Amino acid sequence: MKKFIALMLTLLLAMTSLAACGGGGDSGSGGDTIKIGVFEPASGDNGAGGKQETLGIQYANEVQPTVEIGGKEYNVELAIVDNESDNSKAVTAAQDLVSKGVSIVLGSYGSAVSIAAADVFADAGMPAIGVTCTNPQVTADCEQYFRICFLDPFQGTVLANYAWENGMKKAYCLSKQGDDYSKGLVNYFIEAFKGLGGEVVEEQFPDKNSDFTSYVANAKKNNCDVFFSPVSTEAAALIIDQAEAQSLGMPILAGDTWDSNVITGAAKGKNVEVVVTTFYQEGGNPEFDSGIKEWMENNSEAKTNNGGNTDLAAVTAMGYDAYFVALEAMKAAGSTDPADILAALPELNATGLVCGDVTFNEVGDANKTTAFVKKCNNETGAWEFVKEQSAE
Amino acid sequence: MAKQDNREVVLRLSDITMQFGGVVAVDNLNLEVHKNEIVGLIGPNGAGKTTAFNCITGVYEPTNGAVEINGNVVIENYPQGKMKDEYAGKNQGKYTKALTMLPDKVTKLGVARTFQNIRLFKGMTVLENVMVAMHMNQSESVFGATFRSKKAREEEKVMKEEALELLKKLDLYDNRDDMSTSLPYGKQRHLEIARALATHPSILLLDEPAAGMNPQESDDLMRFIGRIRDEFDLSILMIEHHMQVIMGICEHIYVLNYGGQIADGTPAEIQANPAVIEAYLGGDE
Amino acid sequence: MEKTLNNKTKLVLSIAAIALLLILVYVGDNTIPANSSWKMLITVIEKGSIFALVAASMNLLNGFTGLFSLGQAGFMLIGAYTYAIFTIPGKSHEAVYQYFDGGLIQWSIVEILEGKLGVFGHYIGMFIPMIGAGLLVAVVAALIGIPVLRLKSDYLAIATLGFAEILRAFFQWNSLGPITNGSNVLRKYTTYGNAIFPVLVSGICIAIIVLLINSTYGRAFRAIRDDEIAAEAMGINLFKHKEMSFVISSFFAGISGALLAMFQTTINAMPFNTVMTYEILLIVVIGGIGSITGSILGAFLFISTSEWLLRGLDAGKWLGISSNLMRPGFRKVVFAIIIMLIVLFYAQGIMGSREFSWDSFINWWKNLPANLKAWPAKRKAKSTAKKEARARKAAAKAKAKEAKAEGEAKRASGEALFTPLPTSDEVMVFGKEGK
Amino acid sequence: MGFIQTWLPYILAGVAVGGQYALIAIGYTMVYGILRLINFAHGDVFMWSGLIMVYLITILPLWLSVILVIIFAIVLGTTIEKVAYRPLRSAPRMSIMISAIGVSYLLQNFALYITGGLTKTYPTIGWLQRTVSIGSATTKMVTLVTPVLTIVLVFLLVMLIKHTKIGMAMRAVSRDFETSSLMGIDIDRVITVTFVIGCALAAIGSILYFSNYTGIQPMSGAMPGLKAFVAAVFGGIGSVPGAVVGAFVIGVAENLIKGIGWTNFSDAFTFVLLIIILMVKPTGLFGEKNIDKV
Repeated sequence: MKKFIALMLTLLLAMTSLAACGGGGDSGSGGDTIKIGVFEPASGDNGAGGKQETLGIQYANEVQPTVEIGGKEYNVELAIVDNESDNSKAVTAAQDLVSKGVSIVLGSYGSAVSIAAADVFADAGMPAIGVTCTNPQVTADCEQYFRICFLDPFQGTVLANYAWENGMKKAYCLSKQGDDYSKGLVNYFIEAFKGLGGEVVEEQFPDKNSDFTSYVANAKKNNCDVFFSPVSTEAAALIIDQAEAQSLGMPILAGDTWDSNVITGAAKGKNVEVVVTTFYQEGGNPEFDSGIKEWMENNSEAKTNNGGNTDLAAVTAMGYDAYFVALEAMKAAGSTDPADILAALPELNATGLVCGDVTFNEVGDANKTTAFVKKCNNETGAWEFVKEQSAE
Repeated sequence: MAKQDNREVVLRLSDITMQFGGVVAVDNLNLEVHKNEIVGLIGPNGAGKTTAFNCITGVYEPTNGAVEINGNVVIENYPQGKMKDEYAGKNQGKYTKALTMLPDKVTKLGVARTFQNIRLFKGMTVLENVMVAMHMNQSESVFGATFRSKKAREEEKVMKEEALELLKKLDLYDNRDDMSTSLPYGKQRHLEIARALATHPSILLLDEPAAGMNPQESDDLMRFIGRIRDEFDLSILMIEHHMQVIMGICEHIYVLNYGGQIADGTPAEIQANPAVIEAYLGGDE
Repeated sequence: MEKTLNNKTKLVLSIAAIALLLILVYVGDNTIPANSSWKMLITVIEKGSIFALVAASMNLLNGFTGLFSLGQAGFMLIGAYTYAIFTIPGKSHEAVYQYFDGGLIQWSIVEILEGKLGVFGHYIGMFIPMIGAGLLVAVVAALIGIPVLRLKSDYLAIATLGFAEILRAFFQWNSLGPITNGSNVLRKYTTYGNAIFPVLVSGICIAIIVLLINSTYGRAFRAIRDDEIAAEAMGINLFKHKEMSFVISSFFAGISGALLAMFQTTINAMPFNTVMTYEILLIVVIGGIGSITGSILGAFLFISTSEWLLRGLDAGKWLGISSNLMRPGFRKVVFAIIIMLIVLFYAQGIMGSREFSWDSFINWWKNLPANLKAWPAKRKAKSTAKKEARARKAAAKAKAKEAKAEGEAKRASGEALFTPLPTSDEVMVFGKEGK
Repeated sequence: MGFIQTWLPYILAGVAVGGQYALIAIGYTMVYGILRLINFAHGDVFMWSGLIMVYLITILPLWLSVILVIIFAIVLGTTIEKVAYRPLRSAPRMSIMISAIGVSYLLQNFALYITGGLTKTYPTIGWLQRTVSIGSATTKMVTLVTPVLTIVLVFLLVMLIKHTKIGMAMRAVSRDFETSSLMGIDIDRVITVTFVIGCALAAIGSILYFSNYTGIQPMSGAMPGLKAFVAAVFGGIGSVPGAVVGAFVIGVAENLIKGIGWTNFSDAFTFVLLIIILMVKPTGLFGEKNIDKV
């Protein structure tokens, strides 16, 4: 037994030193490589979305694997870490990225983990760019955090406006217990919808729940006009399925997370109306669309991570943009040092992106004033553009 | 058949009945142990001897009957609930609030026991096994004990000294730091008794202390039991199959068969009792 | 070869070792730049020490009192929330409780005391809610314990698991939003500045647990673990002592919850689920059920491997080995397999039920060269012994087969092998009902 | 009439999910009855059956897939028993439970690895997912099929336990493990058969459950598993009809609670029920007294 302990301890020591030396060597000899940290969930509740967002970043890296900073050509390497959609794992995951010597961090899908990691990035002076974390708290008190997407208050208002303008007077709002994203968006929606004179029924479902029968029945029982449920895509597919089974008879409205091929896949061939607001309109940039589709077609792992087909999710496009924003920031800074990049970010004006140009306001949020409203075509299983909607 | 004895009664069972569903494990047992007396409880396998012990020590709640320890009625039950319908004994139909005791309370009243299938604390040393039994007499709170208050340290010291003293008396001193499970069988029996004595009992219940011993060892055990009775001022009730031990040491013997009490008396009386002989020899159904 | 040191030397050695460790952690956290790999080591030490505490508290229950409780994550949840709620600075309430108009509690203990007592008040202000978190958890545990501790092993496990889930639902309940912020994260509360804080607090708490285990009450707990019936017969009040162990264990789980909250800088109720309890349990198992040293080692081993050293397994490259198998999730599969191997083949974990002591450490160190030298020979002996055992087993198997064949033959010839079982109503086993 | 109209959807959903819990609960109750072990991995066997179906149906015809899924569940369950539980049979209770938790952890993580954490959509099986209307409620066909199929299967199982030799052996082993082995009953065989039955029912349960709730991810088995276990405790552990009744009660109650609007506590309710039953009647509705020998 003692031998075993000895063995374990030596093994541990050896591994520690190996990993430490290995890591140390990398960061020390930066050389011609620059690292971009990808802080995304690959497991847990938001694993699916996180993977799709990572795909965009990976594709962007494939398209543009080098960057010229201060007259010198650097290879860009991605350091991807899984934050497991879990606040308690996010801190070590974030620290792991910082320790690997990355110059800037992208992510995460899901606001809670981003908020959790914000302090680590702040301590390290590490610039971070939120891709699709829409909770205002992410950037609110963290000077290191920027983001390229719109915010929940904005999105909630947009959704409420859309619902009200289309004659929906009573909304059924369903969020996931313990999930600050869906709860936050529901809160802003309710605020805006009530402000317009609407009526609201609000409920939550516990995590790990896959039986949405009663929630759909509750919406019917309350004679609602719209089913607002901006939850994760896992739950979304189940909700759509139940809505079909019970002939829900009202449109389902959701936020950016639902702009995913999981949803179109679930809604295809069903008599359920799904409407979402999103960052990106497929077809807006044909070159990007065909390029990434071809890439996924030739990369089986990427295709699997995208859910088995090559239909685009908005978060993938956003991930793609985030990568280029990061490159722009480095170019503007003329340095690979996180502190310099951080200094360059507020003044950045990134153009040529697929989801529109990005400039940051004083909080670090992107100046975006419109969202795209899309509707799922039940026959083709593709998104159809409805309109651009603003918060006014 | 009340016995003639002027010594004070320290343990009295009246009409103890223990029913499990339809099975009557102990049926109307009446038994008395006097001060400093050694009483034997014998009977064929399954006669209900250990069940009787469990009724005394509060492990089981007897269906009917009372247990009196040192003048305190600690258990007094009348048939209740479903048992009421099935029970056809003395207190049928009578009902008062049942009075029952948890095993630890019974121990605090001065009744200590050993077990038929040795139940030592396996993860502890011999010394710790004995010291555990002294825990209940400790007055320091868990807080004080954790932070080693002066009182706690003193109590611990006294406890340890006393435990070592006890181990010396029971010939276990040299094994004090061994794990209890590593002791030879005979010494494990001794340790069980040492542990029981550490609770400062006035009544000791021994459940087959001589099980698995050869004649020489049981002879030693007999003397040993006599010695601790005198040394610790005990009254002893013991279950035993070794007739040699029982007849050699007990002053009074109760005989059980199929839960029922078939005889009691001095060793000589029991040896001559035809019902007992029948139970032991002729009991071929 | 056995040599024992006197107590004074041991004490000096221990104090020196602990002081050295604390200084290293303190200086390390202050000087190591954030982008160095060694910083990750500090992070692992922080989290490891927090999990060492909660693992030790679970070990007090599972390993030393024999109560199979799976409620630890729930208790950490209460501890974390209690600490966080009372230390969010007044000006941050508006931002944190953004959906609940700044929440119900508008003050922070840290701020109040800092205003009155300065820096000293700051630390007192951190300790009060931390201890308060422990005490609140202890009260909750005491209430839960009254019904639950009367249950037997596996029912107890499932009932405590159930309570932890109920607690989680409760803390996420929207109606409690003004206090718990409902489903949203709590943040901006006061956290520690240096990694020495969790190490020190965990160290003190674990020391207290060790003192308890070695006290007469600890002995009573172990007696209950070894044999409840015998323990009761020794005058130990089962319920009282189980409740005591449960409450004390929960107190420390609460403290570790508060520390975890500080470590994470944000908390929400979601991660405090059964998976977290399982992970704590696995730490205890890896370290050895019944060994506090084991729990500490297990915690550092678990945290360092799962959240740092094995990460490469997910990224496709680890220690220079790269493979197509290494996709996200591979790390956890490897980890789960290692755990199963430990459970099945090293059931006693790293330490079994032994504890660290200077004597055994020095002896181990002294004997190390000799042991290493003797290792090949020993291995050889072991392998031959194994071979023999295998041969014996094979022989026994053959024999059993023969016996079976004989029995079959008997049955074929119509002989009765055993009398049939009586029907269910007549079977009765004596025993007591769960009291 | 109004009452029925309002509550029919909930009751239908409850009965359906109850039947699905019942099929899982039988595995728990039988294993617990014999080994005194909460087989934490049972819910994950259920999840894996669903997952395997997703992969099989893409290459094989439906009838063959169904058969293979059931066989897979049986093989998985019995393998778990052989590898993770049998070697520990003489070890303390806690060790086996830890082993069960470890297996569950492994199965979940392996599923995570295989699926990449993505939700897999369950295939459409025959007419099970077709929509039907009953009075005021619209629901899936599977909702109606589940209770009927459950009751038929349970009836067959009870017959098996009551009237066959292996059934008698099972009853004997669950009464007294040691004595039965002394009586010459092949304990290993009885345990294997128990796992075979439990896992086969879990596989059937998975087909019904996932036809109703069509997303599968690594944690999909955890909650139904826990609820099924609570159902088994509620009905009296070791009693097959008890587990079924318990499962229906939990299924219906859970949906009614959601219907009232206490959605936050629909899962917590299950545990509240568990704790209440353990306090008030630890042997459950139909359970027999659990006896310890001193």
